[in-house]
Amino acid sequence: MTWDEGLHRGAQVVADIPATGRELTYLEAIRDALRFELRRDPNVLLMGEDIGIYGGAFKVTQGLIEEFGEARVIDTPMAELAMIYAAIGMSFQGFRPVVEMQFADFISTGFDAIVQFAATNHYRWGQPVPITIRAPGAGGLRAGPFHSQSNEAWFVHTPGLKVVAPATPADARGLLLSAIRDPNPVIYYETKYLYRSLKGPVPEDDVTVPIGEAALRRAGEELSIIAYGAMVGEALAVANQLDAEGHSVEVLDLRTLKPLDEAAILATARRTGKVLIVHEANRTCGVGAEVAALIAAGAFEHLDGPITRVAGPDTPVPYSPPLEDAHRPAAPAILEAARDLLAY
Amino acid sequence: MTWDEGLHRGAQVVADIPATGRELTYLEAIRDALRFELRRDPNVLLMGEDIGIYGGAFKVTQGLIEEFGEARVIDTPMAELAMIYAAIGMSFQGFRPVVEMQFADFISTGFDAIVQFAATNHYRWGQPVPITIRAPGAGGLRAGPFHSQSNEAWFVHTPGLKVVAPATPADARGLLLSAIRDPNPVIYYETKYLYRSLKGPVPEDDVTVPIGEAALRRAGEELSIIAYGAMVGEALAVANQLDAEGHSVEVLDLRTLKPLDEAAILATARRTGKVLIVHEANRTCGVGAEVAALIAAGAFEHLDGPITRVAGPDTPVPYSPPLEDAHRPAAPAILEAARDLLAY
Amino acid sequence: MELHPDLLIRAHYYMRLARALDDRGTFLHKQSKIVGGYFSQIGHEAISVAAGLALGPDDVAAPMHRDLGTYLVRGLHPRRILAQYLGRSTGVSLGRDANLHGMGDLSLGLIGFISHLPASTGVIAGVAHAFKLRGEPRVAMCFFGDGSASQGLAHEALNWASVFQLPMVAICENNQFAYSTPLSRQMNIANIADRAAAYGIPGVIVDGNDFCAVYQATCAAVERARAGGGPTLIECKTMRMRGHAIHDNQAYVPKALLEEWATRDPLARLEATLRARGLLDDDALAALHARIERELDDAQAFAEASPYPEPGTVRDGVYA
Amino acid sequence: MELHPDLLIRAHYYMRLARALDDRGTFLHKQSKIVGGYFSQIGHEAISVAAGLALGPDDVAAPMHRDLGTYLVRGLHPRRILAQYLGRSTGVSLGRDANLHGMGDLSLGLIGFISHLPASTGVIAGVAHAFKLRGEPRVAMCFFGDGSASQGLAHEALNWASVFQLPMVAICENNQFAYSTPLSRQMNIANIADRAAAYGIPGVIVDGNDFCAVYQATCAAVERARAGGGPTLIECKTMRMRGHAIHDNQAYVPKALLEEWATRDPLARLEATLRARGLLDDDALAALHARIERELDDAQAFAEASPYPEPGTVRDGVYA
Ligand SMILES: Cc1ncc(C[n+]2csc(CCOP(=O)(O)OP(=O)(O)O)c2C)c(N)n1
Ligand SMILES: Cc1ncc(C[n+]2csc(CCOP(=O)(O)OP(=O)(O)O)c2C)c(N)n1
Ligand SMILES: [Mg+2]
Ligand SMILES: [Mg+2]
Repeated sequence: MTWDEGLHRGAQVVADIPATGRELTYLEAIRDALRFELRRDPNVLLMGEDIGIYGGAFKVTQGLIEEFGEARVIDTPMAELAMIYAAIGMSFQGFRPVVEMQFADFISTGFDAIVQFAATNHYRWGQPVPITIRAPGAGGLRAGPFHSQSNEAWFVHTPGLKVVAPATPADARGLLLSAIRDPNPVIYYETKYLYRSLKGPVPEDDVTVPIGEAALRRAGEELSIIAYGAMVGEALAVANQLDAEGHSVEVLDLRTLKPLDEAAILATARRTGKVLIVHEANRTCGVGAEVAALIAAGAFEHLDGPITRVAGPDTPVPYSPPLEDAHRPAAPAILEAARDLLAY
Repeated sequence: MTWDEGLHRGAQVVADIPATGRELTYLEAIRDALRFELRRDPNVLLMGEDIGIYGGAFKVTQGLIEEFGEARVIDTPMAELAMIYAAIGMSFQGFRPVVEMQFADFISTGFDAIVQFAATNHYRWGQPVPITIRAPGAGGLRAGPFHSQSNEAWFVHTPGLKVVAPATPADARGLLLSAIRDPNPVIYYETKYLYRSLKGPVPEDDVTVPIGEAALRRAGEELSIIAYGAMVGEALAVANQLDAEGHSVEVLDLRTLKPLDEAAILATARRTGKVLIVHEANRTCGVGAEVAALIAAGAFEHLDGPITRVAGPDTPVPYSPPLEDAHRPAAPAILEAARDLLAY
Repeated sequence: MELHPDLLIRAHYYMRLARALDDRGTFLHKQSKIVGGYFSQIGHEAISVAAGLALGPDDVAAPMHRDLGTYLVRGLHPRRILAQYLGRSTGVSLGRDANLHGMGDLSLGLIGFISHLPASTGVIAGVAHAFKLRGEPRVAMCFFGDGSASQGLAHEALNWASVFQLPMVAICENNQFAYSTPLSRQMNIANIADRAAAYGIPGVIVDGNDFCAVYQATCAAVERARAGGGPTLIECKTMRMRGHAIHDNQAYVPKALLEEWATRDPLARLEATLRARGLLDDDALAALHARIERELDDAQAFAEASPYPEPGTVRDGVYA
Repeated sequence: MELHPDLLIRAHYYMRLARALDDRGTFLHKQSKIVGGYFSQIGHEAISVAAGLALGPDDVAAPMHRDLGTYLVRGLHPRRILAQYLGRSTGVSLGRDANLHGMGDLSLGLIGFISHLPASTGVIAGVAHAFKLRGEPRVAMCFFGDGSASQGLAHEALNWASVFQLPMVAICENNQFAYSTPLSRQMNIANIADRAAAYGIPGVIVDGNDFCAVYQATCAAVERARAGGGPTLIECKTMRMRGHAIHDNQAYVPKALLEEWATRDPLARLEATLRARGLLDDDALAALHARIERELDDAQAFAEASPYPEPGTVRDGVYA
């Protein structure tokens, strides 16, 4: 799967990735970003459970403790709340900690530190909290209710945080560089499903992807599919299929979930008049709801059909393969919804 | 303020409150529900910080330890996470614990127990978790960022929970009875602002308000204002004002935030074609986003204007009076938005 | 005190069964019949079985992911366990939860496990609280690990149990690692049991690979709890003999450590005791093996013959 | 060891200032100039001032809601504090945060307080971790209460500090109540300091109303931390002399207990010491009072003359 071609942004085609010829998996791109930042800035450090000698539950940090030592790649006790608080404290002294949650699911254990302290600090006394929390999320891997969560909406709702969710190796790298350099707390949702299944061109140089900018992955006339994370690939598959059937479908990859790229969202909605929003996260009050609400307010006169969402049903993510497959939005369900909208 | 007259539900007028003549404040209605349930069901018990001898930070539980003893009105250590876990464990043995968060803001400290354990348990192994968590929320009381939060969207997004937010004394009582009897975990958002400022008729008998049913507080033709909590009163004030100006405005009180009363929401949207959603909670990914998304999908053909939200800005709730007043949606801001929509 | 022969024979059955079921799971995982994660409990059998046997039928346990023995002792049928592993609709969680998660059944006094460690400590404090409020002579037992001990909840729950003097027994399975993290990165003390003093409750250290020792310590704590004496923290020193989960070859564990602990295998030790007391010989062992293999063959056949959940049920079961 | 006269005189000034500022706040609250909550720190002056004075200029402290003394010692001007109380744009949090919350200023080595107790323990562990990583001879100090000690975070943070051997001093202000909740409902042990053993760090108990005792204990801990000796937990036994917050008449506190503690007032005790050592007489005290009143008059005038934040700025400041 290397569907990350013809990278677009907003209404225009964005600059192509420098043709270094380098292709990395999504996972390698994350590691590459971490290494790049660890080399570039002595204040960057990594913290998490089993990220050192073991290289992390998914081996994202493999090799980094060997290169940077245990003062910069810190294996921590199993204590997410203290971990995130510690990262905040370190950031007050100029460090730029990148905290790995072993799975995004465990971010709830450190919730207070994120939503109460980190999110409010700059507002309350002007001190920035430049921490990044890496949250390996989402499903499709038969990992059950506690290792498959897409809980980004908790943080998208919470002021003071930024939330990103890259869908390509290049964005995985570029957004992580931006996240680490951002003076605000950033939750970086990485999609486990893409770790090894997705490969793509990734620049070697200091190429960041700005936080807050969506990317138009495919331009079209009749329908906009708005997605993020692994669902971008599904959306593109659907768009290709519909293309083959003579339809013209646009795919907008949100990339940043907070702040949402309202301009890009409204632009695509205005352009096509029909919007299909796709995410794995539970439907109710998910990011899709906000996107729909933005469009219903800001592109009302351009709409030619109901704003439609295809999202994870409001249940935990089930383990059993037939159940998980029924739960996870994938090309068939998206296709059906897209056809309904096109026919509307 | 006793604006809770002409209680409607859905498109029809719902049964009026039995004319017992009893008027209670919102706070007294909550206490009355707790006492009613403690008397009715020996398995009901209360837990929380300072709820016993002290009667609770807001005196909601005042007098209850005297009547029911300390085995049923349990002053706990200051440990929200253990508290909610303990409630879950008690519920497994047939108790119906009602847990008081001292402020809704501290619910984040017990977050894991709610979203990971309580919310998923019935799904995972069929064992219900009949606990109620009382969360005194929202602002307007000069209480600053940590005693004014409206964080209900975290839980509205999380499958397995129910979330209610009464706006009247009668609903405060009726929904609390329903919450306690519900076999599922229910987060009961009570609005501190209304505790003593709102008085209204409250039945004495076993009159419950069903979870999942919105109430039409006022019927109208031109515009629907959808709100909950203290914003219902603001919405009604605006509706009255517009009424005086010759407009006909409908006010839907959501009452239950999860599950949302989709039918009532769509019905009002279809009826008036113009929808204004109001809540104190931060705007992005708030309950208003979900309501807007539901309408944008389900009432598209009936819409005569952009779905509009008036919500708390995406910032913590500020302390300083001029700032808090600017933050909290109130009649003037709602009126302006309503006028825009009416003129659309 | 010498333990009763019947007890030892029962214990032996369950420990063997736990190990064989563990092996069976590994086998099924290799065959890709189990997908996703799989946790081995090898090395933990004495703890999970002994603590389980120390409980009475009306007591309640919240085991964690290496306590297969406790589930078995309390009567959770291997059929339901293997069906759970295979994601079938006949599994404990009806295919909804993964591996040892969500294997709860209150009719057996078992609380289903969630990943977020150590939830068991909090929820069991609540169960014990219920027993205390009702004046019932019942005991609630939780299990948690050395890694889990670093979590705030472990502190809150033990403190809660002590403040309310609850009939709770907390078993800390110190297997020296939390995933790849050694004890030294988890704490700066020699014994987790020493934390009992932070709550004013007894702390007991026991050889977690010695069935008799664990049994006696847990029985004493259970009796104490039942008699109104409040909670006890028991630290069982043991060693995780496999990786954290099946994908993990635990290269980070010194070989010598594993070899040393291999000589203290809890099952071998119980068998030696049984033999020394004339309660086991080669024939009996072979017969036991055969019986267990039959039981597991049956369970596997049941599981494999069981249907997957219907995709159409994907929205079911969230609410009671 | 006798403390230096200059130190005692400085301490006296800050303790008096803290108390007078506290009284001024109460007064302003009664006048409805402060709206919302208001926390008194009366009884805590010895702790907050002594611990604050034990720190060096490059050290960092995370005080809690009864540590006015620490803020003052570290140089937070009463003008900014009163402006904060009054919700003015010149307050530490520019009117955004309430009363003692959010009074952070890293240029003074002060971390702003959040309600969610005991956040101070976690964030200070991180600050101490930073010092350790950089090899800087700096110390980080947090304050938390007896109620806060029941929170999981207190456990996680102390354990973290010990595992990494961080230069951290944790001051537990045991004032015997958490809101209305007495110690017996919070824990089943006599001394919170005894929990230090759960982390393998020194635990020290000190009379929290004795400035000299607190100062010496915190200095020792600070020196130890600075020298690489790791964290210390210091429990200061004291009494909260007012209600939890201004609305609370603390009817639940036995009168006798308050009366007993009134005889141990930390300020009166320090003054007695000063007099005994010839460092204070009635004239000097009167002069000090007058000076402090002038300072507070100035601060109040500043605060009252300060503008409220502009409503139009309501969306500002969330992001850096
Ligand atoms: C709150 C939380 N954080 C992280 C994890 C991921 N995780 C699963 S098991 C484990 C190690 C647990 O160690 P321990 O408590 O010692 O139990 P053991 O696996 O050794 O039996 C970790 C880190 C988790 N389950 N829960
Ligand atoms: C996590 C959390 N829960 C509840 C509260 C509400 N609350 C504010 S102060 C307080 C009591 C704190 O007691 P203690 O730690 O002893 O400090 P003290 O007020 O006695 O100085 C409580 C319960 C809070 N601030 N944080
Ligand atoms: Mg372990
Ligand atoms: Mg206290």
